[in-house]
Amino acid sequence: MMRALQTLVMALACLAFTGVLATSIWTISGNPTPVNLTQLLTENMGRSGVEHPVTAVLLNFRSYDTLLEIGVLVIAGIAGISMAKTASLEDPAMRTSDSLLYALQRWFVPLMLVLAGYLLWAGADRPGGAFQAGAVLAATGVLMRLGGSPMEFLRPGLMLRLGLALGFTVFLLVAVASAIGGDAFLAYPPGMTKALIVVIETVLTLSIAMVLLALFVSAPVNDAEDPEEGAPS
Amino acid sequence: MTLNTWIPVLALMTSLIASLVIFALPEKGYRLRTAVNLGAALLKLGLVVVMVWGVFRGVGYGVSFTMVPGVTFVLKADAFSMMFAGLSAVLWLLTTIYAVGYLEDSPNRSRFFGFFSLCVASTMGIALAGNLFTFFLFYEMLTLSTYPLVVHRGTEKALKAGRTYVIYTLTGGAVLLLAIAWLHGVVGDLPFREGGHFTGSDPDIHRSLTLIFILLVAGLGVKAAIFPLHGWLPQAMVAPAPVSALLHAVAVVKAGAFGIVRVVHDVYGVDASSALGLLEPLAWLAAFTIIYASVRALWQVDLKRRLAFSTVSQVSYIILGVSIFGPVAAVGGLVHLLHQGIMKITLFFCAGNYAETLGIHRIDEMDGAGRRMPGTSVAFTIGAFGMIGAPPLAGFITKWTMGSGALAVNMDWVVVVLVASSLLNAAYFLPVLYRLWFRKPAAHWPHERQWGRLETSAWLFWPPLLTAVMTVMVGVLASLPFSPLSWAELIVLREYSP
Amino acid sequence: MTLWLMAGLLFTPLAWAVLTLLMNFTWGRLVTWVGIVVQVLVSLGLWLAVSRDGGFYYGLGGWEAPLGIELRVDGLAVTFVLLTAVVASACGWHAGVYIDADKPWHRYFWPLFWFLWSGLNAVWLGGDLFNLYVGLELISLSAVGLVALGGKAGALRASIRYLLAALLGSLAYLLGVALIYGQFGTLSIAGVVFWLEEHPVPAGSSLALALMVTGLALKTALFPLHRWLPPAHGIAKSPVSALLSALVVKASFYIAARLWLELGEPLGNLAAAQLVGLLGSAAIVWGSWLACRQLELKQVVAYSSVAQIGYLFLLFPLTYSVSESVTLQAQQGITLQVISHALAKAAMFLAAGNLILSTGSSRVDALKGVSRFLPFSLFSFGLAGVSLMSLPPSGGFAAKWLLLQASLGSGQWWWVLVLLVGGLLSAAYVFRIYRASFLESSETDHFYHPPRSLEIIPMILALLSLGLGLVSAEVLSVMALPFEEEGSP
Amino acid sequence: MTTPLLYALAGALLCGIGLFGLLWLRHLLRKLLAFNIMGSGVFLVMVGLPQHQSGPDPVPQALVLTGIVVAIAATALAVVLIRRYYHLSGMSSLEDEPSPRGDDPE
Repeated sequence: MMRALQTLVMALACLAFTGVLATSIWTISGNPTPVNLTQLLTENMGRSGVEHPVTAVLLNFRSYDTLLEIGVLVIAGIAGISMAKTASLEDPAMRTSDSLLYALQRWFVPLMLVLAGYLLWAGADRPGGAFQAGAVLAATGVLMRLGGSPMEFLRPGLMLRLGLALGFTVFLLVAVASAIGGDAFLAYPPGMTKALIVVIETVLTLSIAMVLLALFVSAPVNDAEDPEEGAPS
Repeated sequence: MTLNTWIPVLALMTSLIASLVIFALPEKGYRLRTAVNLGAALLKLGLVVVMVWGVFRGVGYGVSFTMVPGVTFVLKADAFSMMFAGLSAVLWLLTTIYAVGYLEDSPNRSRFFGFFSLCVASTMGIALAGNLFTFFLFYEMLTLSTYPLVVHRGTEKALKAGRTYVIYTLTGGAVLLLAIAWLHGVVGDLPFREGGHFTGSDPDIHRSLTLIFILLVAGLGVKAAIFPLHGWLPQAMVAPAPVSALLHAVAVVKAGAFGIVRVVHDVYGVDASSALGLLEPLAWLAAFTIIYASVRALWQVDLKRRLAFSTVSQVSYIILGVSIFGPVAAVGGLVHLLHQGIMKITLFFCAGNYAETLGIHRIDEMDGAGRRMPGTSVAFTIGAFGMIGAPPLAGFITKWTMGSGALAVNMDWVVVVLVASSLLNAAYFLPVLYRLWFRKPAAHWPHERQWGRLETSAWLFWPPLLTAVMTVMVGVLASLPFSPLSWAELIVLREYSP
Repeated sequence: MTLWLMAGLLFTPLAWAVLTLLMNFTWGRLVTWVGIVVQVLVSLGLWLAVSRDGGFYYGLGGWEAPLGIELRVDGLAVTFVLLTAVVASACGWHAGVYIDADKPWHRYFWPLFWFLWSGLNAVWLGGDLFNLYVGLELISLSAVGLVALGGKAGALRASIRYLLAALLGSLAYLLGVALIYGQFGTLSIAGVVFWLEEHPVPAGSSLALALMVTGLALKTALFPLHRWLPPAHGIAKSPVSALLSALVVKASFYIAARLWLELGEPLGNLAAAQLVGLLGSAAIVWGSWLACRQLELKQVVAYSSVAQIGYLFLLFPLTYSVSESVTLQAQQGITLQVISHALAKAAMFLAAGNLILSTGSSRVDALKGVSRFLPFSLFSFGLAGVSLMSLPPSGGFAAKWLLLQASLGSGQWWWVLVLLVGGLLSAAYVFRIYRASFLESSETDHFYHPPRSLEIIPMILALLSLGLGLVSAEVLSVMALPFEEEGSP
Repeated sequence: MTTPLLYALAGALLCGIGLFGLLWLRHLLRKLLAFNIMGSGVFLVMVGLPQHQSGPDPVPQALVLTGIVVAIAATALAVVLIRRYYHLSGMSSLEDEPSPRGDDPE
């Protein structure tokens, strides 16, 4: 009875919320926006170093967002591997010996690798970019993992951590390089914008894939634990 | 930045730094701790003497800076602050000596003396505060630094008393803060000034001023133990004797009384307070407290509790004195700040001696103690007679001045109160004295300790005798310059003719 | 010079996060200590630079708003940057000694710590609504990671609860950002304010502010959305608890306050302002009451955070349609409250950690009889308590004084009662701890004295919080600096 | 009514559904899914609303891309936490926890 009442109240509250939100959206959609960012963006595209506006926003105009966002991803990776089994990643339960999966893997893995490369390359002038490519790359890894490839490099060790940090580090070094030269943080040196963005995108692809894969792999947990403060250990 | 700006700061710092040093000292560093304690107390006494001389000649001591936007932190020495500072400096020295003997071999002495010094630093700050904001700062610091002293013994009873104490004083502090903040909102930052600020003030704010005055007195009245806010004081008697002595004679109750005098004299001004019709009710309240607490004291069987109710009664003399609109009565009230301090500390020292040497806590155990401890008992007797108001002791000066002051402004009922209170004082002190001197001692004392040649430890023996001598001296030599009475006359002169 | 300082401020924590990720705990500690020195120097330098020359906008990547992201470097922001540097370095120093270096997963403490720091700086300086969202997520995720680090089921439950609350809060905030962008076409707070100054308020955008403030209130643990906080702050390791209580909850509050001060007047309304104040008051009462009833030392401190956070939300009613001087007083009071609570609470958690280490128990009554061992940390705890009770001369007192003035000045006398009662209630739980420690007991016969460095850190923080009241006029004067509206330096 | 506006309104609906799920469901994984639904709703509003007014706008698209990555990170972290919690305590919801007050005998 209580639960039903609770449900009803919650449902009504959420319904009301939806209603208010929709009304607000409807009202706002009738107002003109005072700032036309799209136009500003188009005017500055020439200085952005890439042709595709989304990529320009992500890696140039609002690159600080992207830098921090990779940070968020790395944090998730760190928190994930901090709970992983350190001894071995081999979890027999995760292995399958399905022949269909095996066949699928043989066909798909190369294809997916190519796709990832394409997405990365496409990012410069059409939809695509590091995230999409990284996600596909990670999916490839997941497939291989499910198919039973050991993937020793994912063991929480220096290699994994280097991989996690690689993209972020390169991005950060580029960001600070121009600042040392007296320009703003995250500014690209003139003339090198395009090259640097490509480099960043490439390493980011690798790192993003690595983080996602590490999070997938770190699902088995270690049993060792800290005693709580003050508890007898 | 001349020396004159620094002297008040130094006077404050001596005990503050002493406190920090003592906290840092190991528990076993007995000699060093005593040396630091006494050294700081002497140094402070010296600084206060310098300032008293300076204030007498009209030198301005003071320092101020903006603390929070809109409010300044002011330390300033004027005649009234020197009265309180002098009292606290002298009695700190004596109480320290006494406490060293009293707490010999007991645990947690570093903690005790650390907070003890902190408490004196707060008292010093209260004395030297130049506006209500600064006063409040040290007033709350006093609450915090006395709590560990009240609960020092760490027994359930002590902790319970500590809780009562904290509830009373912090609530009082909150009310006081409200009043100060409100006053600040109405008229801004007011430095203490002889003659006050509100003579001829805008009638629009009179209602606020009246309410604020009530809140101020309520907030300060907790520490001054005005009826019905006195409940914490008898309970706080579980504290060690030096603490009771300090709490009752110097620090806490006097801080409250001092604050009320400050508000009446130096914030509102006697003229304005009287014009607002605030003094008369205050006088009635004080008079009621005097009688009520004296009656309560009659029924106490515990010596320290009887003394505690006596304190409640005696502190209200100060408030009664300032709330009579006339210079002579004000002198009587102010001088009692010192007189009561000296007399009451004598009595508490003696009570502590009886407890520490013979294990006596209750009055019916005191039979014949005068023969076993003649020195202490003589001091006790002088203190008690002083309280009763026997000439030529300190209490007599107070009551005489106050009575003639009341007659001068046609408040004859005050004299009735004074006489009644003296009779009650006699009624609760004389039986004690009778037991002390004229009853036969019991077969053995509850818990006796031996200390060689003297009747008790030398640390415990001399302080009460000294304060008893002072009780006699301030009475006999009241007309000399720099006696409490002359000093109080100086204060009142500056107040009534600013 | 200022440019380099800015770059250093942004670069150092992120770079150190990467560096320490590649090391084990012991090396990470060493490197972190070096990084702390660098970061403190940079923060101090920036603070000095701003207090000398005034604030400025810093366009990242050389792009100006609205196209790029601009950081707003003003007196308030650099003060908080400096505060973060002080508190975080204290916690980092403490953690280096406190945390067990032998557990392999503790190596991840350092990168999370540095990411947290960078997120905090991003929030203090942020002038872009979406960038603030990313900063908030950076903080939340690293904070959750720190709470969960190596924990048992209890810690995990607390961190999951924390994560879900933080995520929901972020989403509500992001939804508000989406509406703002839909309405104004820009993400720069300054841009929105600039436009609103000259135009009538468009219909339908109040919801955006309401959503953002609600989301941030959830992340700040405003009553009744506070349930996630005590378990998370209570169960984390003490240096982590200190970071969370001192800084992390302040980050979301800071954004909410900034939004309210900039957009509250056009987009808010009186009822909402009063409601938020009312919830803050309820938090003060309810949090203090629960703090009085906790049996575990750190839970007391955690519930005290719930109560102290309540004070912060009095900013909303005290700055809505009141005179300029009252607004200023309220802002100054709240700023002091944030700073002094950050210092005092960090001191308290670190001291509580030491006491737990010493007595071997996390319960309040384990303090019985320890006073004879002269526990230094108990003293620090007590001093920090003075600030929480907002007794003079602490920063908490100065804050309370200003808030009292603001309430009286605006005629909203009911907050005066809240402030006074709140002070007494906090005294109730602080004195409960004092009381426990003064109780004499002959049973307590052993007491482990932690290393000196562990004991000194909370003392420094407590003294800072206590002394803040004496210098509050100077501290606040930096915040009132002229702000250079045009362009970058 | 344009298509982007429809997206935005659908987003509002998704927000409501997600919120309900987040509050009402008990199983942690379901809560997490509800969070993702709500997140998608927010992203839809974010992209739909501005595009209704001024045509294709790459800025919100980029923002949403960033938002998605952040959401992925958060979701992944949550899954790791939930799994470990399940592993250690055998519970998959927060409901049957001991009372948050400190006085339980734990």
